[in-house]
Amino acid sequence: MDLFEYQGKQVLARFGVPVPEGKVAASPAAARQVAAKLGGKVVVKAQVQVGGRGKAGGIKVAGTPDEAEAAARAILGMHIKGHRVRRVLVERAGDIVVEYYASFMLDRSAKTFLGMASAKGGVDIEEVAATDPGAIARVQVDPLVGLRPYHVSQLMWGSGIAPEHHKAAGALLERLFAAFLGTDASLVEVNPLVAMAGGGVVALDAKVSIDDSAMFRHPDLEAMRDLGAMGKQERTAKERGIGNFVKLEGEVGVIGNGAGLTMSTLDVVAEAGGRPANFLDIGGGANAESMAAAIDLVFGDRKVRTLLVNIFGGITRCDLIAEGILGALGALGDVKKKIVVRLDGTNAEEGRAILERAAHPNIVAAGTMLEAAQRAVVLAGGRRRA
Amino acid sequence: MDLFEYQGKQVLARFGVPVPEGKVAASPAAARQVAAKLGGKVVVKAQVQVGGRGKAGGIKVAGTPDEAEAAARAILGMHIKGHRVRRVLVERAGDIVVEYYASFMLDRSAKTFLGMASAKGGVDIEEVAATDPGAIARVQVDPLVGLRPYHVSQLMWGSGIAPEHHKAAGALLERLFAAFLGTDASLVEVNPLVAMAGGGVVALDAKVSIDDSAMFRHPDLEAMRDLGAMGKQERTAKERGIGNFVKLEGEVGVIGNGAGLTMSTLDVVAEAGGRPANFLDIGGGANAESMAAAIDLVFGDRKVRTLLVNIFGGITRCDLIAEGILGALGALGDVKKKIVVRLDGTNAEEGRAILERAAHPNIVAAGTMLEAAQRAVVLAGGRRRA
Amino acid sequence: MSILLDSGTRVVVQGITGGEGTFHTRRNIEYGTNVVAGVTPGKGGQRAVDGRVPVFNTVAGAVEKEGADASLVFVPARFAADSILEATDAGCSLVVCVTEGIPALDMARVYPHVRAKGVALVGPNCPGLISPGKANMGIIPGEITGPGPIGLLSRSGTLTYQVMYEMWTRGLGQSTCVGIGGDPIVGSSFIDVLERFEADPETRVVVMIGEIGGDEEEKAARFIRERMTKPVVAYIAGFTAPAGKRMGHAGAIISGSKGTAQAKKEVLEACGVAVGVNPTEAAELAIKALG
Amino acid sequence: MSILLDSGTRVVVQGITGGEGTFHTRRNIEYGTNVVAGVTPGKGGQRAVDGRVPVFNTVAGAVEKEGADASLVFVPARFAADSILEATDAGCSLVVCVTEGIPALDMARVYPHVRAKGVALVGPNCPGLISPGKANMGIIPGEITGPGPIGLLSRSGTLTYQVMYEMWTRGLGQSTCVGIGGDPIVGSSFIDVLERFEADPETRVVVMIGEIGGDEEEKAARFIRERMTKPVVAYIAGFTAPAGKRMGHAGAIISGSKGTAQAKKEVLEACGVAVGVNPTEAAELAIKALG
Repeated sequence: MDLFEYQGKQVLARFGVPVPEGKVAASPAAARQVAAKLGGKVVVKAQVQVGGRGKAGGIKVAGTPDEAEAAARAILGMHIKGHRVRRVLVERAGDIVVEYYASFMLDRSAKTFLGMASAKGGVDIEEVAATDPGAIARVQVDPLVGLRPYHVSQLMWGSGIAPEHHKAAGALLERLFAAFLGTDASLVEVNPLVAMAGGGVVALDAKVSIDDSAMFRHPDLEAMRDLGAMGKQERTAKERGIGNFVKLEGEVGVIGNGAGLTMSTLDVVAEAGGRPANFLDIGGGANAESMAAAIDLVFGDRKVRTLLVNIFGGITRCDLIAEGILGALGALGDVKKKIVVRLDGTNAEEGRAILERAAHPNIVAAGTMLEAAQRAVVLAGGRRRA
Repeated sequence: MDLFEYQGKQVLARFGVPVPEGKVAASPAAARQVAAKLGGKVVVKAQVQVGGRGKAGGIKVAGTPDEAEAAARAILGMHIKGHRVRRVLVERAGDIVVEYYASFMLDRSAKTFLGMASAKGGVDIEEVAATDPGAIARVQVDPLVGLRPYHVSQLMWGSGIAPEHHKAAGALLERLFAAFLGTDASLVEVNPLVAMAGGGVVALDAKVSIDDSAMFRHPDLEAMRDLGAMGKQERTAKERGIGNFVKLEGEVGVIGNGAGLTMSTLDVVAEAGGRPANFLDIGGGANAESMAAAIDLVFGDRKVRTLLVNIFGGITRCDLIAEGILGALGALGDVKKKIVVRLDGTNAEEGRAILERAAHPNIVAAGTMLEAAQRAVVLAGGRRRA
Repeated sequence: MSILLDSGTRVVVQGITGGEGTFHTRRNIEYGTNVVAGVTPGKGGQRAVDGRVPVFNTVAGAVEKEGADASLVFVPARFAADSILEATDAGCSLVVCVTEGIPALDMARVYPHVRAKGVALVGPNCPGLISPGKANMGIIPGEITGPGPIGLLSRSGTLTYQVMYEMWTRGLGQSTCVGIGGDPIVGSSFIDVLERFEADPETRVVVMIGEIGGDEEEKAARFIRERMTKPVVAYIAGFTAPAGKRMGHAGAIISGSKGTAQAKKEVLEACGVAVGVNPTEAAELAIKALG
Repeated sequence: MSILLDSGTRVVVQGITGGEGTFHTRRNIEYGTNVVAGVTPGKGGQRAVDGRVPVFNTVAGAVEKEGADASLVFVPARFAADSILEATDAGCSLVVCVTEGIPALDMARVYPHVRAKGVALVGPNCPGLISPGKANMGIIPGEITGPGPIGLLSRSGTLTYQVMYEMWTRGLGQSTCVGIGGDPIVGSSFIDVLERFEADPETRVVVMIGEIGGDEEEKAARFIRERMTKPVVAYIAGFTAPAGKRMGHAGAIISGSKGTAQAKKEVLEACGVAVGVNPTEAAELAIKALG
């Protein structure tokens, strides 16, 4: 789960990371109020989970509450790379001496933690990594050893951060790491980490991603989840607990069990010349109810012309899947759309027999995954490869 | 540094380990006061750093403040295995259902932490280990992994502790481990750990040894150091920072540099038929002042007839040692006792030359360690091997 | 000799008295797996799975009394990391963790300890492993495969079954099939398993099933080029996955340009690995590689 | 080839600008040791020890720029554990820590990490090691020994010098002399070093110097019986030490009956190791063992 900047800063502040004074606002009037309360020059920043908002006009400096209100009015409702701006963060503006970069993340490849720092902050760090890799200091932090003074020292001396900022920036890094551990984050990133004219360093931006598997330890973070930022179908899937759903742009609905098999199903649909309308992995142990809910969800997208159900039973029993499909069709009533069904694995013969007996006009049985994909594509209107 | 029971319990209580209500007292009157304040039945326990005080009469139950005062009067001033009782701990007595054992310690051999628990508590655990090793559950706790639920589970199920006490005893173990880490202990031992009639478990005794090297992190524990419990010479050595001193029973004083060499010197003195009066390792980097102070300390024991100084210079410079010896002899004035000196290693020739030039009547130069030991033994009155 | 697991392996099941634990242990036993013990704290002394398996309070007990040397973990996510450590310290040389949803931080702390102890950890969030005709540890359906010369390894669950099934319908069985799991941090990596297949005389061809995200496949590709003599065939899922969107388990996050299915395919092919465009073609490539 | 240290070893000194660091680095350089760098955070870019050694802010820097592969640690006790970890993670394969007084808890946390990384740690609270005629890392006086066929290992400091000196006055030098340190938790144990001496063609006889406390000597005795072909001679200090009293460093605590000098002597002799009653006899036994 990715946090918005204002949420990330709230969380980092709890662990002692210094952040600018400010508050989130959902309306121009609220932004004005925040600006008035802070007094002096403020920055109004679009809250979107995507980079490049500065270039897109999503960050504006305002000298007065009036200007802050105007800035918020201009920013709220903007679309930045497909993300609609629904909130702005209004913060006190300070005199920045220099911009640095700092982050901790889970390094999947090395199966450890990775800390990074750079004197080249305030710019796209992936670009720095590509053009000037030596400007980024990296240290692997063994999860059992934890962040130690020598890690911080290596990040400070290796990054080119000015020695006069080592103490403050080092302390910030220690707190940032505490936040990383304490929130079960997969990433905490501060870019830019700025040194201010008055002395001291501040996290001027914050990107925090929380491990979804650890949410049971963090009800406070779960409460920050912004379902409003999701699409309607995604939200429904999340709220009703219908597996893992991602909206796509095509007309062939896809339901599979297991992420890998479902991804592979998308691929064979594309290979057959169709375009998948969605990714929906109903997970292990799916049953009649969850199957019915999944079908309901996919057909909620009017662009869907055909549904492809691709199940390889392991824990999941194919007979229950078959019953779920029939149940869903009964509940949906007068559906014209066809469902291509391919069942294999645990209780596949029973499942196929159930469907055969039902002889439902909307159900098309397929013997293999490839055949199923081809049929679904044809039923959805044939090859559309651009 | 070993803590007294009452100190150990104070420390464990800070980490949430349940201990009986009580207070230390240095006089019968004070013991009476504590008993009166606690009300009801109390236990009066001798505070000595040695086992077997129960059998020696150092633990008495008292039903009234009068009885408590009488018990304290009987116990204070007792000698238990050579330790004089200077304080008693007066604690509320409870109804004990069963006695268990629990400890965490540094396992030098395995270079890790060792946790132990047993349903056979309240008795000498070394005896249990010898006669019924299966009654003691042991788990190694990797210092980087720390104490985890499975360790506690193994200690509970492996020890024979009754399942109805697992939860409370397990929680106590977790806190005991926190105390072990938090105090840089080399040992925390609770024997007995008792289950009470009213439910709950309590640490009825506590043995805590703190790593002297970690004392810089624990000024609060350093303040608990009881110099009064040491011998006079030991206390002087500690207070004046004169290396590592241990009082022994013989007549040949020994000063060496380095623990191994000094131990070896004791051995060769014994081999030559003498009895060492002390162990004094003046450590690396000894100089004229520390040498003079060391000689002063050893001659403080009237039983010492001769002093053997055995120095192998590494960091230590033998010329400074020679100057220290001459300086000490000058300051001590009219000393009749001889000092046998053997110098080798860094600046040994300079050191020997200094002594030769001084030609002090009390100084006897020896060429080798064995020769030095033989001379010292002869000068102290010859072979005394029993 | 199969890799990691064979009929001699003495398996203890952690969480054996839970619903999943009982169900899959029964299936594993019926397959022929030598399940010698189960562990559920507080149920020591009982017998589980229709009275067939003695239950212990601790893995140490199961190791001591029944000589267990491999553990299969069905414990709920918030306790599973602890269970892996317990099995490791009790002396199991193989630990298979099926559990899904273990926090990555927990696994990050488990991994270096397990590795230092030299234990082969498979998973978590994996279907387990099967040496067809010998033993099955986990949830892979045993009936869709049989013994044969193919070593199969995969980050995925059901997709693995699909590939096994594609092979089996063509008469092709496996020496061992290992689902390494799709979580951000898993125990055995592709390389760890490839190394074992290379050394395994029963394995003639290796089939590797990858997916988008991470760089496991790229690292494996270089390992194959430099260190393997046996032919390796691959299949990668996720060509149609949109960049930056999450697809199910955490192993499937695209991070920039690296980690795409296309990038993985290119690296694999550059290292001499034939990559099928779908599971069917992957199975057919494996047959071809057998010659 | 000596064990652990020879003239090719590229040494970085951590804490080089401190008093002890400067003093002993100078002595080590004068002995011929290849000291390529020093580390003191904040003094990177300067030169230490009479301008002879470039100083870096981090060990990683010294490794990168000067190819350091071994670190000698003279850092104060409260920072020394961190320094050992830093050298380990920077890629040094040998770390020698002279520092005395490091909390045991810190070392308990350092040891498993260092071990998992395969680094040879000598110390802490040790005099270091010397391969006479080649290189000297630490505080052992180089002038009391010379090259020869004896491998020497010891838990003690000055007692080691005593034994070296006893040998050298008899014309006997060493291949390498390793002071493993007397703290409760040290990196390399007797067994680790014995294993290297056994494999070292320059070493013909091994002399081991132990003392009361712990069970290092007993474990070493069993290792010698089972795994060593070269003769081993021992000396144990502390026969006269009273039970239960502490004698200097923490390595010298008697724990009950086990750990006494007498018990150690008996186990060693039962395992075929000749034990001298004093340093002189130990040296003479070594000459005899050379044949």
